[in-house]
Parts: sequence; structure tokens; C-alpha cells
Amino acid sequence: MSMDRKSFLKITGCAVAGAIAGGKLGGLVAGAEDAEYLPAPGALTARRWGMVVDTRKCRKQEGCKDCIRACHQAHNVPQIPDKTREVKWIWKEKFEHAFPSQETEYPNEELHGRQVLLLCNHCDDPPCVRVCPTQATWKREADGIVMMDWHRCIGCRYCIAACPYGSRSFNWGDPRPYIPKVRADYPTRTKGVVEKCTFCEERLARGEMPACVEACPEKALVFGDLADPNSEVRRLLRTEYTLRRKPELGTRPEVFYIL
Amino acid sequence: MFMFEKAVVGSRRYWLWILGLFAVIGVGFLNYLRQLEVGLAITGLNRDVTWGLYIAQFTFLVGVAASAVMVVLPYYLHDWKVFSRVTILGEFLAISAVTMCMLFIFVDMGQPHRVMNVILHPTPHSIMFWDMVSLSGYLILNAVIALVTLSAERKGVAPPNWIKPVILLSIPWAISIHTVTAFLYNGLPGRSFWLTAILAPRFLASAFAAGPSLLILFCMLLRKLTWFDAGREPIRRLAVIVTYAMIVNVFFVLMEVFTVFYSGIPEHKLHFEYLFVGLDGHNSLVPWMWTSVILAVAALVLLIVPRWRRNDRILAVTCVIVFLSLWIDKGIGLIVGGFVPSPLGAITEYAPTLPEIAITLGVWAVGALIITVFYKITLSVRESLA
Amino acid sequence: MRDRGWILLGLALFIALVTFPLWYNTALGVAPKQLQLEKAKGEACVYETAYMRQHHMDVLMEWREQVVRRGNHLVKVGGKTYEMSLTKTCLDCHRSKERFCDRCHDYAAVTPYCWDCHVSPEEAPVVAARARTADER
Amino acid sequence: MAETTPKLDELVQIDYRPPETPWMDTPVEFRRGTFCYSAAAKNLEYLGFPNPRDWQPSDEDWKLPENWREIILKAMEDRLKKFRSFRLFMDICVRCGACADKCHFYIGSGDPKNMPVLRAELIRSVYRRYFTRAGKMFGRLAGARDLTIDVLKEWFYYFYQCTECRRCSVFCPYGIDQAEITMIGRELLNEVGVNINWAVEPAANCFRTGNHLGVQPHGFKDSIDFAVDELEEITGVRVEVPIMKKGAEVLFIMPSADYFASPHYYTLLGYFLLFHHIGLDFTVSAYASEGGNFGLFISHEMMKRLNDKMYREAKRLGVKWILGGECGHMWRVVHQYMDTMNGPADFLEVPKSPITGTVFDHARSTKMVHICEFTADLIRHGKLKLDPSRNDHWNVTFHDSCNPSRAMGLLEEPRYILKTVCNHFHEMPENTIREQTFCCGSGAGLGTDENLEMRLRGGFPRANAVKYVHEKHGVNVLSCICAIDKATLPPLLEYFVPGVEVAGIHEFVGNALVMEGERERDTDLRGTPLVKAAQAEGDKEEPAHA
Amino acid sequence: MSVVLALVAVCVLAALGYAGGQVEGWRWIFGAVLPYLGIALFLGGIVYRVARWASSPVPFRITTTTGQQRSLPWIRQAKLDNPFTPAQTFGRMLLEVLLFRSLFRNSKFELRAGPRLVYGEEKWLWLAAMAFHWSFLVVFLRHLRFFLDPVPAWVAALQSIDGFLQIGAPEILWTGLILPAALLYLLARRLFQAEIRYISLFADYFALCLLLGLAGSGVLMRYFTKTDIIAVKQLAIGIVTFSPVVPASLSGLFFVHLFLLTVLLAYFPFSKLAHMPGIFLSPTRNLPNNNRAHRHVNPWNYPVKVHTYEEWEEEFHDKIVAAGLPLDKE
Repeated sequence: MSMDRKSFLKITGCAVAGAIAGGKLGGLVAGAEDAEYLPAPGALTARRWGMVVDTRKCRKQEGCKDCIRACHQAHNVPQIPDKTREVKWIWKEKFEHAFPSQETEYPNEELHGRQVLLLCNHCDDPPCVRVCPTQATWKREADGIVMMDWHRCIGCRYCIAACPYGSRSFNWGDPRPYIPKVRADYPTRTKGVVEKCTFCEERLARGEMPACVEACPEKALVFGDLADPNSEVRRLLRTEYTLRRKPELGTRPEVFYIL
Repeated sequence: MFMFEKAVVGSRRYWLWILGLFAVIGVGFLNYLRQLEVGLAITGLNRDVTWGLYIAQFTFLVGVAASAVMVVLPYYLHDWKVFSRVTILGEFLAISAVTMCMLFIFVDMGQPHRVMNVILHPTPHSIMFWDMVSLSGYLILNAVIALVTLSAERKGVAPPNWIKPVILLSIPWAISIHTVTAFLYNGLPGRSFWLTAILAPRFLASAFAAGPSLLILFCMLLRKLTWFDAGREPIRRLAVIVTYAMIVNVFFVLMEVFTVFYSGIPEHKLHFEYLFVGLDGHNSLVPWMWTSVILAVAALVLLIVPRWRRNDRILAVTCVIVFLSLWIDKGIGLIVGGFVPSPLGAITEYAPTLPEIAITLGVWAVGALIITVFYKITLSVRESLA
Repeated sequence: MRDRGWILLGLALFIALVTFPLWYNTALGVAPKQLQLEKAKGEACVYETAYMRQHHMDVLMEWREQVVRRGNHLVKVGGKTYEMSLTKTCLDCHRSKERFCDRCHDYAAVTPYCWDCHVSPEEAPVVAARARTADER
Repeated sequence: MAETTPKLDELVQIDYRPPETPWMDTPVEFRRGTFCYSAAAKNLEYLGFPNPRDWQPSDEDWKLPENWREIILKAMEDRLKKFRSFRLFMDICVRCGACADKCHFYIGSGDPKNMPVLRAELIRSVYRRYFTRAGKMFGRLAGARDLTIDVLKEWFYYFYQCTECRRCSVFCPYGIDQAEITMIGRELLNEVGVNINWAVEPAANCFRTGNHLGVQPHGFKDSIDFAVDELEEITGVRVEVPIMKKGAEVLFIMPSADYFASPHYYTLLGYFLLFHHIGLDFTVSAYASEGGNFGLFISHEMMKRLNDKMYREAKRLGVKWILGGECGHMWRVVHQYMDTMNGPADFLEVPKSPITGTVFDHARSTKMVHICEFTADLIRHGKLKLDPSRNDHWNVTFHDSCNPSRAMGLLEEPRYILKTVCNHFHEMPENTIREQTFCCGSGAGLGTDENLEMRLRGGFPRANAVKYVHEKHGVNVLSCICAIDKATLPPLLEYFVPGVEVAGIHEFVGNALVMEGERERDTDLRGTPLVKAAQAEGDKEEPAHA
Repeated sequence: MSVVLALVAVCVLAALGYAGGQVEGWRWIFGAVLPYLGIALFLGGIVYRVARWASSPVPFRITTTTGQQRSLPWIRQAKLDNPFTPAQTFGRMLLEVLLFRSLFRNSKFELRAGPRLVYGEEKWLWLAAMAFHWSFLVVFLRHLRFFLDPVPAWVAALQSIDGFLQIGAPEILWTGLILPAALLYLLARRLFQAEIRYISLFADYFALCLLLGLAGSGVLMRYFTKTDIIAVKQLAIGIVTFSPVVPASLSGLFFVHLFLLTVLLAYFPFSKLAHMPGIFLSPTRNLPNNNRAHRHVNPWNYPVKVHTYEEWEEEFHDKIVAAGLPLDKE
């Protein structure tokens, strides 16, 4: 038997190609091609989103948790009673924990023990993005938001180890039983994935300010475009003395604090 | 494919051991099924200590895997003929250890269903991607080398020439797996415990002590349980390797201690303090760490005195001591110590739960099964040639 | 012959196994059925029904990619613009996940993992209620 | 060696590339040295076989009956109805090729039709053509072909290039047994008078005289007497060998070569020493004077006709059970066919060793025990006084004969005996022993000189394995428990591994047995001087060998 | 050339199936009539085939023994390779059927200089065969979801194990990829190993191509062109409840898949694929090696012409006397 390999391969190739083409001709794959994908027209956009937290204003409402509640409700964040397994997007922490290098043995009365609002810093050079093996977290080119794709996260928790700010939370179990009021317009997460603040990118797309910013009764959270010299955030940075958390690490957080 | 027919015939003792391993694997597997169902909540991990027993075992075992180079390199590069009988044992040890590493990573994942994402979305800027590449590469290299050399041995012919470069490649590759694993940790800005350039060398030094110790123990065990005798000379040489590696390892640790405490930077100091004296009353690891230190010192003494090192019984004890000391150091202290205190200064202690331990033992049992089967095959092949 | 019994037994077993669907369905009184899916609220779907029936998962995967990773939230198909959202767009017309999505999926034993995270408006209160009882416990 | 036999270098230049032409279009070429001569007319006549005439396979005209095709197809149909194995093996082969390189003839010749799968296809293609619908309709596309004279010649050539060793069957995922197909193929050929003399003549002899060699009663007696005398000369002990003694406990049946050929003869001496040593009440028979059965290589019927003598004689002599000697195909017949064909042997008793009391329960129906089973049991119970150092000049390896290993499973018994009676024992490579053993290349009636080249080719894998242990361990004797092996391995080894001898297991037993009242032995049973104790001590590291 | 023919044959069949789905009058034939015919031929064919094998007796017990026999109590018997009891034989058959024991032994020889013959292991064939057959079984069982309503939990569980890894939607089912990969390996070895190519017939290539076509059309349908699986299930349920329906929304590729399956069903019992039931009847494997302990009866055992002792004594009378051997007569 003489076997002509070339002709065999040719025929096989034709058969496969033919089968696929046949499928196409059968009107099976047509339809999806004429779709055009667009960003939302009324979306809030910026070249570099950033935030200034004015802790002085925040302090006026001692014990206020409006921003936290708004965020966590908007994003189906579970309220887990076990503090060591909490999921937090935005939370309050004592000053000396938020800014450990600012603490001295002669504490400032005003600052020591002050509750500081913490959230993801959306660093300009985020270590979490650097370490993620699947690009489940990445920095958006357009506006600098450090995004997460919960469909892709494999739950390796490398990003948690990498984040120097404790901004990331892991779902140790199924979060749903701990979500007091589930919203249908935002997904919950499933067990085994990491989550964190996304600067409310879904609200920005709808033309709304982040939930926390909107909820603050004192307007202590100012959100805007760091790349725009005329923006409110830039004005504050120009006029006020602000701090970033752990600047020595070179991550360049985009969340600034006025103390 | 590895002559598995040799592994399915064996004595009653062999089968009892295999059965026992399967029982441990079974218990581990059932617990893993539960972890799949419930999530990592069944472990003792938490917000602050996000990696624990699983990843620690992984780190330790990467070292064991890499240590195969300590028999491969002298044998192939320096033509140390005495290692001719043990080289393949080292390679199979590497195969078993790398497999365990991969399993430990797998069981540590929150979403194991999505493990393929690492390959589907390759991300060169992530060290974990490179770890995947180097570990799987090392597994393949060792599998190919062991298979090809063993089947050539069985046929009584010289191994094919192309295997030489593959073996040579496996030498730097072994170094790479542990280096890359060290990079996993010491590339993280906020974790000062790991932020030390000496981490990779330290890993390698401890690996080259722990791995050959294990190999010595295996040789002794094989001598006791089977007809196979690796001979005195390879064990002696391995013991010398362990001695030097252990010395270098302790030296490196002392360098770390000097740097941290002489510079006095609190963020660096706190982790050591947590491990060796405890922080704010949190001191659950303190006894472990001191045990490790004492064992390390004892091991050094026993290793350095030639008369003791050459005594088989003492050497066996020494190897166990070295192994335990380094296992505590790397398998417990290194990972947990890096997470406590947290970047926000929180001190949350971690203790593995029973299911977590069961899963861990299950993975170790898989490793033991692999090594048993491969050693059985090797010995059967050699027996039929004898 | 002595083995005739064994061979017959084997054949019977084989036929019984191969015809398993036959008696399984007969035992349960199953007949081929036309699945009754809930009628959608809107007039027309984003794509033709026939296309959607086969390709809705492709559409959803594409939408997911566009929304999450590319920041596109809208899709324009045949002159009409839609927000790409499973719960807000799809489930707005197909009001009941149970009587639309699940009915087909259950019938064909398809278990999409969409619902691990996404919640239908219909189910949201149920999930919440479950959470509360869990909380009380 | 015949003149036509190729030199070693030429012989091992084996080309494994299949020919350009498809196998159906590659007719057989009868090359001298690779086939056996036809059966003589007188033998066929004596046995009542069809179509006796003078012809040779290399002739153009085989002088077949007019209606040969009908005869064969009818016989084939008959066999399909009678043998499930045959019908099944015709149907279920998937041609996976696992058997292909397992055949010693393929390894030694490179001829693709010696791949068992293709050897079976020779007959399968005809089966498809005449007995399956697809074959009738689609012909060659369905792998079918007409039964032509060329096909018949091919059958002859390749069914007599198969030693029915069953090695292929070990590896076949469906257990297809080429031996079974070959046996039936040969039966079909017999129907038209196509057969080989080297199988038919021994069968005719055996039918008439009781043994393949045609030894008549007085010759048998002389031979036994000669052995007894020789034993006395070597050991100083006079053993007794009762012939056709009625009422003896055990009837001992051995292959006729044991008392008429060398090196079988030394095995015979070993048996007799053993029986004397333990005081066994036994007898041998000049009527049932053949253990082997060349009928197996001709047809099931011929096998039965020859085998009949064993039970018939056991019954006549009134023995309790039968002991069988070292012979391969004899044991295939005894183990797998005898009871079915000529049983039940309810006139005998379940075999029980009179020395140890062991009941051979696994032989409770056939009532026949292999001598290796018997001797192993004796050794196990410490009933033999042995001096293994008398075998120190031998460095032994063991060749599993095809039939005891693959049609019986007699693997450990001979090894146990050897390891007890010899100090130097080495196994050949593992793919060449036990159930994977290689045939001597001359079994199933092919051990004739005109077929020498093919025998050498078929024996190449075996000889090569011997060469390996010869060079590695200094092995100087190949032991085996098969009369055909003992006859055909010596020329094979002489060709491939000069310096290695062939011996039976009981030769070593006989050497080692310390007999009561014996004189000090200077030589072993074959007259080779013994290594003296002192000398042996000095040579311990390296046993003496050729 | 056989492989080209086989490929062409399968392509023609596929085209025929495709046409069957396009032409209005044919849809009923290809969607209902032929599948019934296929199933009938499959079941009937297997029964016929097995009955035909069974109608030939097993005259002798010719076990191929691949290990130590049972003889003396202190010698360890290889119970599964050389069974003595029916239970051991059952164990041997289980190993054969489930794990392809005999194929696992496979080796490969090499003739090296010297000359030296060496034997290495060769397990790729075993591995591919295991991969193919086990995947096929899982794929077959998974397909029960189209035939059963409600779908039993074990079918769903099998599917979820097979699709453990979450890659896209619908999830990738591994067996669906392993199966064609194994088939391709089996095809490749037939094409590229000279001696295997030499023994391969049209039927060998045809079976592989047909299975590849079947698997390929399934894979294409699931991951690429997609199909209306509700309609598929309606058709499937219709067939097994004897109330056939051929929904209009079935795709052309589905008809290709269905028709190739129909052909496979019909072809199965009448081809080498009958090795599936055949293995169970193989007399060298399914019998215990206890010949000497239990007599095997041959139903057609017939008397043959023998040379009796009396005839023998008569023929050699004088020589027996001369040799001084005892005579029966006087």
C-alpha cells in the first residue's frame, strides 16, 4: 500500500475546513458580527481617577458609617461576623495603623486613635497587579482604576500578600448567607475569590459618583481626575497638606489624606 | 512509561504500605471534597494570614525537589561514579516532591476550577506564572531523564546521546525552581520579613541540607527493607553535602539576624520577635522556632565531627534532626512569620485545622506513594538485572 | 453447552443496559415535550430567537468580556442599543429565571456557573431571606 | 550446518521494512532452508490420510485433488462450527499490532507475514470471502480474497513457520491465539494431503510402535538396560527399571528422545537415579513409550489417536497414577487435551506422592503429574540427599519451554529444583523468560534440517538471550524441560553461542543426588569431570565454564 | 490508499447526513427512521453475532497461562494471570476488560549491533486505547442527559466531574477532547509505523475515521457552531419513547452527527468493532486453567481409530518375547 501523506493531510484539512465552513453556511454563526460595542455615553470619565479623604470633615460625624454602608450595600459585600474572615471594601482604621510610620512615642492627641477611612488606593504602580498570575486584577489604561475580574480570579491570594495596605479581602466561604439585602443589579461573589473596591466603576459608567462619595454627609470624600489640573482633587492637593499611605514603597497611591 | 507493571507485584508488606497510603490519601481526599464544597473556610487561614500550611509545604518541598541536583550535578558534571546507584533515586525524589508542590498549590486555590486560567492568560510579570513554568518544566525534565535512563539500564544499553544535554539543562533548572520560589516572596513590597536578597540563597542552602538528608534516610531504609544497598560511599558523600549546606544555611540565618537587629528597623524586627519571643502575648510559634534552632545546632555538632558523621546510626538521627529543623523553619516559620504582624500592624495568629492537616497529610501520602512506586520499579528493574 | 446460560445472561444484561433510557422513561411516563418557556416581556430579543437559543452563552461571554475588561457597557445591534447586563437587560424581559433559564437548563442538565455570583431580581429577596435566617442562627 | 545456511553476519542482517507490494499481492517464494519437505506417501497411507502422493512444496504443481477448494471450504465450515475459538479469532481481531513483534520468526526474519496478525489474516481473508456477507459483497475492500492455489501455498509456508508457541496470545488484548489458528490451518491443509514429513512420519511411527522414533519393544528394552549399566558404571549403584510391570504404583511416561537421543539421555539417567533414591514403585512401558505427541502438529484427531495409548496402558497395567517426564508439547496435550479427549480416567486414583504423602489435588481428574512438580515436592519435604557442589562446573540458566509456560504455567517448580541442586543459576532477561519466553524456533514439527535457516532465524531471540547471560554471567549450560528443545537448541547455540550446552533439569538432579552405597563420583552423568572441592573453593568467585 | 478511501467514505457519509437535514422529505428518514434502523441493527446484530459465536462449542479448555499455575500449596500461584477458580477467572476478565491487562504487557524489540536484541516497554498503545475506550464510555454516559428526563443525578455528576475545569461556557468536557486525541494517535500510528501500516485494512481506517467524524462533529457542535440542544433532547426522548419527533431547529451538523452515529450503530456488530462483545467469549482468557483438576467435556468428541495394545502386542509379538518382556496373552 503506498501512502501519500501529503494528499492525506490535504484531504483531512479540507474536510475539517469544510465542516467548519459548512457550519457557517448553515446560518449557524451569523448574527453576532454586526454588533457594535460602545462605552456608556453619559459615563463619568477621567484620565486618572483619584480621591482625597478629608479626615477633618469626616471626624465631625463621629461614628458615621454612611459611606461604608452605602458601598457595601451597593456591592453586595457580605457582613461576616468573624472579624478575622471579614470582607471589606471601605472601612475605618485607627490613624496609627493606617499610617504606622507617622506614629511616634509622643502621640499627637488629635491624631492618635483617630478613625481613618481606608479603601483600595488604586495605586499608580500596584503590586497586586504585578503579581496576579491571570490578569484577574489589572490597572485600566484609560482611567487608572485597579480593576478586578471575578470571573477570572483563581483565588491564589498572591495579591493579598502583595498589597501593603490590606485592601483586599478573600471569600473564605460562600458570601451569600452574609449579605443582608442582596441587590440584583450587582453580582455577589462566590467562594474562593478575592475582592476589593473598584472605585465604583459601574456607577461611573452610569454617570454617578462613587457610592461612598455620594453618601458622605460632610462631603469629606472628594473624587476626581488627578490628571486634570482644574479638578477639585487637584485643587485640594495644591492647597492642602496631604499624605499618602506608605509612600516609601513606591506604589504611589491615588488616595490622599488630609489630616 | 515507567514500567508500571513492576509496581503491581510485591510482597504483602509492600501492599500493606500502599494500602495504608491510600487510606491516608482517601481521608485527605474526602476532606478536600469538603473544602471544595465549603471553601477555604475549613482551614485556619484568615484575613491576615492568608497563606499557611499548604503554601509552606509547597515552599519546603520545592527545596526537596531542587536538591536532586546535589546528586545529579556531581554524577554528571564531575563524574562521581559513587553516585551512579543513587542518582535516579534523587530524580524520583524530585518527581515526587514537585508533584506534591503542584498539589499543594492546587489545594490552596480558592477556585481550583479555574486553574487553567494561568495557562489561558499567561502573565509574564507574575512570578507565580514563572513558578508554574519552572515547576512543570522541572517535573517533565526529571520524568524524561529518569524514564530514559532507567529504561536504558533495563535494556542494558547506553542511554541515548540526546539525554545528556537534557540532564545538563536540569541542573540550572533545579536552581531556578527554588530561586523563582524565593522570588515569589521577596518581591513583595509590604512584607519586610521576606524582603531580603538572601532569601533565594537561604532557600537553596536549606534545600541542599534537607533534600540529601531525606535521600540518605531513603538509602538507609532501602538497605534495611530491601536487597538494595546504595553503598557506604555515596551516603558519606551525601553527608558531607548536608554538612556544608547546613553550615551555610545557619550562616545565612545569622546574617539575616544581624541585618535585622543591627539596623533595628522595626518593621523588619517585629517578625523575628513574633517568631522567637512572641508579640503582645501572641507566641504560639515560639516553642516551634526554638525547637528548630536547637535541632539545627545539634545537627551541626553531629555533622561536623567526622566520627559521628560516619557512624550510620548517628547519621540517621542527624538526618532526621536536619529534616525536622528545616521543616519547622521553612514549613511553618517562614510563611506564617511573614504574615504576622500584618501590614496594618494586626497580630492574628494562625493554627491549621484538622481538615487542613488531613488534606496536607493526604498530599504527603501521594508523594510517598509516588516515591514508593518509583523506587519499587527501580529496584525491581535492578533486581532482574542482578 | 455449559456456558449458554452465562452468555444469555450477559446478552440480557447488555440489552438491558443499552435500552436503559427506554424503560427509564417508560417507567416515569415521559413523553417528548415542548418546553413551555415564559413569554418575554419585550417584543424582540437582542438577536433573533433562533440564534439566541443556540448562542446565548456566547453572547453572554462576549458581553462579560466587553463590560468587565474593556469598559464597554453598551451594545448596538440592528440600530438598537442595549446595556450589556445579564440581570438588568436579559432578565428585564425574561422576568423569571426559574420559568425561563432554569426550565431549559434543568431539562438539558446544564448547570451554568453564572448564578454562582449573579442574582436574578426574582431571587434576590429569597437569597436575602436565606441570609437573614442564617444570621439569626 | 547445511551448505545453504547463511553465515551469522548475513543471517542477522534483518530488514524489517515491509515490502513495497501489499501483502495480498506478494506471493510466497519457497527458498531452500526455509520450508519443510512434504510428507512421504507411505506415511499418509499408513495413517489413512487423504491424497498420498509424491510431491514437494517447491514444485509448481502440488497434485491436489480436482475439488481441493471445495474440500477446504467445507472443512473450514466444519471447523467454524466445531471451534468457537476459530470463529471468534476470525472475527474480532482489530489489527492493533501488539502481537506483531512478539513472534520469534518475525524478529528473526523480518518477514511481515510472520507477524501473527498477518499470518492469521492469510486465513481470515479467505474466511471473509466465503463466510461473511461483507466479504462476499465488497471483496478486497472488506479484506477478503479468493482461495487460490497461491493462497494455499502461502498457508502451507506460513502455518509451517509457526511453532504454535502462543507468545503472541500473551500480548493480544483479546487473547487471540495464533497456535489455535495454525492448528486449524494445518488441519485444513491435511484434508487435501498437504503436510510435512517431519510431523507425519513421527506420528506414523508413534501410531505403530508407540514412539516417534519407531523404536520397537526390544530396542526399548536394550536402551533401558544400557542406561542402567551406564549408571552403575558412573555411580556404582545398580538401579532397577521395571518394564510393563503390572500393579506398579506409578506409570512413568517420557518422550522417546529421552532414551534414544543426546543430551536427553542424561535426563533419563537422572530420572532413574531419582526413582531409585526414593524407592518409587514405578514402571515404564514399551507400548506407551512416547510422551510427546506429533499428532498435535497435524490435527486434533491425530493427537487423540496417539494420546490414546497413555490411559489405555495405565488401565491395562493397573497403576494408580501417571508421572510424566520432561517434555513440552507432551504436556500441552496432557494438560489441555488428554482428559477431554480420552478421559475420564476414573480407573486411576488421585495422584499422591508415596514418599511425602502430598496429594496432587490440581491433577485430581487427569491423574497425571509433571516430574518437576513431583521432584519439587520431594525437595521441599527434604526427602532427597543432595550435593549441589557436584554441579559446580555448570553455570546454569533456564529456558522456559513454550508449552509448560504458556499452556500450563509451570514456572516456579523447575526453578525451585534448579536453585536447590545447582549453586550457579542466572536468569535470562525478563522479556525472554516465563510467560514471555521465546521458542527454540523448531517446535511444532519444524525441527528438521532442511528447514535449518528458518529454525536459526526463529531461534535467534532465544539464542541471543542465552548469549547475553553467557557473556554477562558466564553461563555455560541452558537447561530446559522439553525434548524438542533438547534436540534443537544444541545446533542453535552452536551457531550463535558456541560453548553453551543444553541439559534437562533431572540431569542436574541426578548429578546432585547422593545415592546410598555409591562410589565417589569423578564425573557427572555426561562424563564431564567434576570440580573438586578444594578447587571449587579457590574458584568460588568465578565458576569454571567453557 | 485505504486511508484515503476511508476518509472519503466518511466524508460522503457526513455529506449524506448533512443533506438529510436539509431536504425536507429526508429529515424524517434521517432523524427517525434510520436511527431506529441503526438501533435495531445494533442490538439485533450483537445478539446475532454473540449467538453465532455461542453456537460453536468450546471443545477444549485452552487457557493462555501468563503466570504461575496452581500446583503445590507452597508455590505462590499468579491468581489473576493464571486463574484456577471461576472467581479468579472473573478477576482476570475484569482486568482484561477494564484495564486492558494484556495490552499493558506490550513491549517493543530492537535489534542492536552485536547483534543484540533488547526489549523495551511500549505502553503508548495501551495508554491511547485506555484513553479512547474510557473517554468513549464517559461520553456515552454523558449523552444520557439527552435521553433521560429528568436527568439522573449521577449523569449530572459525571458531567460536572468531566467539566471540572471552568473554561468558558459551556465548560470544556475533557473526555470530549481526549477521545479524538486518542483516535488521532491511533490513526497516526497506523499511518506512520511501517509495519502497522502494512497490516492495516480499509476497515481499520474506516472505523477510526468514522469515530473521528462522530467525535469531531460533536466537538464542533458543542464549542463552535452550537446547536439547539432542547430540540436535540426532544428528538432523543422521542426515539426512546417510540414517539419520534424531528424538530425543525436541528442544525445540519447535528444531522451529520446523528447519521454518523447511525452508521456506527449499524456497522458495529458486523465489523471488527464486535471485539467489544467478543472479548467476553475469548476461550484463552475466560476459562480457568484447571484442566487437570476438572475434566472439560467436548460435546462433539468422537471415537477415533487407535492402535490398541492387543494390536500392538500381536504385531511385535516375537520381538517382545525375544526381549523378555511380559505378554498379556499367554
